Amino acid sequence: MNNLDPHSFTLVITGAPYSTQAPQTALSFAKAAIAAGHAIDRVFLYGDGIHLASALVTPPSDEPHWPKNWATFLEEHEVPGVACIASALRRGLVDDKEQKRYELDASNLRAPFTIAGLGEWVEGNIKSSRTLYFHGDR
Amino acid sequence: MNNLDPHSFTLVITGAPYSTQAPQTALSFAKAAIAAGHAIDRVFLYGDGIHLASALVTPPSDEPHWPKNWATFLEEHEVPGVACIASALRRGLVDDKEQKRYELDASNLRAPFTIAGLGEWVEGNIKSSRTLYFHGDR
Amino acid sequence: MNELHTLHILNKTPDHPRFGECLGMLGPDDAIVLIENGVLGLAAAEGFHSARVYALRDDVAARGLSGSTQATSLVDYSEWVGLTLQAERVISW
Amino acid sequence: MNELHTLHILNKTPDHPRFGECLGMLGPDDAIVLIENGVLGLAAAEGFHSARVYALRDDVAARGLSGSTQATSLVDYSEWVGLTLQAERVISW
Amino acid sequence: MAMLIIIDQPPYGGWTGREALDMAFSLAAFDQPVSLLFIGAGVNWLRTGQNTSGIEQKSVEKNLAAAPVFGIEDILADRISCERYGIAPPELADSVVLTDANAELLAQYSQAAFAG
Amino acid sequence: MAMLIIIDQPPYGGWTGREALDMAFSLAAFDQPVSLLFIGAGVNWLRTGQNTSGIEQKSVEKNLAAAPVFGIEDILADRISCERYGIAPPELADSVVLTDANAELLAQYSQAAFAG
Repeated sequence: MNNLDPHSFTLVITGAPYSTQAPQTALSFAKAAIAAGHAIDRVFLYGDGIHLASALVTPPSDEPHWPKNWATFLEEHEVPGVACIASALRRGLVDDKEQKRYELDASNLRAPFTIAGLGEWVEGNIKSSRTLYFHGDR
Repeated sequence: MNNLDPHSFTLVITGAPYSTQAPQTALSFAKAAIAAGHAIDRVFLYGDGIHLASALVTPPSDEPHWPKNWATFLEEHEVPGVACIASALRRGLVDDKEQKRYELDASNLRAPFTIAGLGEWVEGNIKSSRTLYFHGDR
Repeated sequence: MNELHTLHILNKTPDHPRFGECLGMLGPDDAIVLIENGVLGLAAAEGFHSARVYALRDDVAARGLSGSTQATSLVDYSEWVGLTLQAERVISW
Repeated sequence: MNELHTLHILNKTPDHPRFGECLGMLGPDDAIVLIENGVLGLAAAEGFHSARVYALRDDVAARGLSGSTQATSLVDYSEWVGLTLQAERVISW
Repeated sequence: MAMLIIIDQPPYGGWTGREALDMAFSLAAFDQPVSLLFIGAGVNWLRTGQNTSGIEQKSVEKNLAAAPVFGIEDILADRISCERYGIAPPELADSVVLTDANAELLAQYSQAAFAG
Repeated sequence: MAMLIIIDQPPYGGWTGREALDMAFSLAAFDQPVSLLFIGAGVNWLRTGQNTSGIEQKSVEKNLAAAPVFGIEDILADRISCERYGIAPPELADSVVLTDANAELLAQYSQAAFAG
């Protein structure tokens, strides 16, 4: 495999922002991959990583806003960002559809992230040249 | 100290539900303490533990609903449940007041939990006979 | 019952660095309560020096270790509450 | 450049059990990229056998380890991307 | 070639192992070849006689027993880890194969991943 | 007697250390006696020359330097952990005291806690 030819990546993030370094490392990797002419097929949030898609995260103003920075990146490069539905529901991340289905008082998913099943991960895994995982330290 | 006399506890939970066992262990401990005639002064959620106070957590119907079970316990025994504000804002847990202040689209704090500063922990620590910590495994 | 200086509440697997840190700070009049993944210390045959060792019955049962608890006193949540009050100090690892 | 069988991406502190698991599965034609807390492996003088060792420059700098990188190639994110494509397989520990 | 999903965390204290199993089941559901490797404290998944009623979680024994039925190819357990945690072969289900987790094992798979 | 806040995780890879420091600062702000103990990989907080611009986090060196000013009594570092991570006394700020983390040390405090 020649790494100068364009390739594609699926990135899986399992570490939460403000708890692990995973979202920062993954974003730096994603930007470098795009800069080298490669594509990011999709970003899949799994386990505690789903908190990256929260619309309500409000860090102190002098700290980077990782959910916002990631959302900007996804929009700019038209990369789908998908949070695993099973991980999300257990951890309190819901979109409007799940809000209605479970009769909850609010939804808190940040656009352009969407919620879907592990099938999205399987598909990314099949289609991409490489699938990379970004975990927390513990 | 005679452990038959009534005593009081502050419980600090730093592990998230559906990610660590901490909320289950802490609830079993709290119920046993009450059954033995002791009091729970307050429960303080810190770090990832703040996710226990989410109103949007929706586990599969055949799994225990830890935020709901904890809320029921707090109400029944009139125990204050407080989520650390710094931990909460960074992780996307906000009440109506913080929603307004930061112009967010929703709030997601489950009653009777409230959001306040680390001073609540310091006070509990001073007033209670014992302060116990419930962490995750990693 | 002897004096109980420090009660160590240990919920980490034996492979976790904090498990070793806990053993390094154990005193002769201390006791340990193994809870959650900490009960795996009974299976991994960790040495607990001279400290008294308790293990939370429900966590031992969940992990299929009810048969590996020779030198260990199984406690329920209520007895654990009592131990936290007997000790001069409690530390959760 | 030799063949690169497996690229091991290691972000755990040397005290984390997964750090040791990674070392146990290293092959002679493998390479490691130390990232995040994994770069502390340079300070703790871990043995990486014959594997090529890379470390992410930004994480090394953040941890004050820029002076402890003798046998290690520092890489930036772009070079790391290249390594993931050179390798036959990539594993994130 | 197949994916190897690695579980190095014990059940009940955390959710990572369950989420790893979900990943394996998903791959199998899409007819992607997948095997499981238990290593380190993860081998505690394989102990028999887990009674989880007191901690209000479902036992993982049944989930694991279903793995071959759902199309997961091999269930591997690292030999040294089993020794460390006192899990002897009679305790292992017929579907579990003892192995040595090393570079040769890894080379048999096109990908390997943890759930967290 | 004082509270001992223990930090056994290195900076930047996780937030637990920062949250431990916040706990110590809060106690000090309420005039409660508190000391810090760095042990295990936590001693990596004490290394000099941390340049964090590439990872977009604030360096913890300054936070820690402020600890005595804010009323934190002692900053202790476990001797063996410092040796393991190659942190030599010249690298340690004047306010940091090398100690042996053992039962005698713990006995000097009425409480001890981790942030997570």
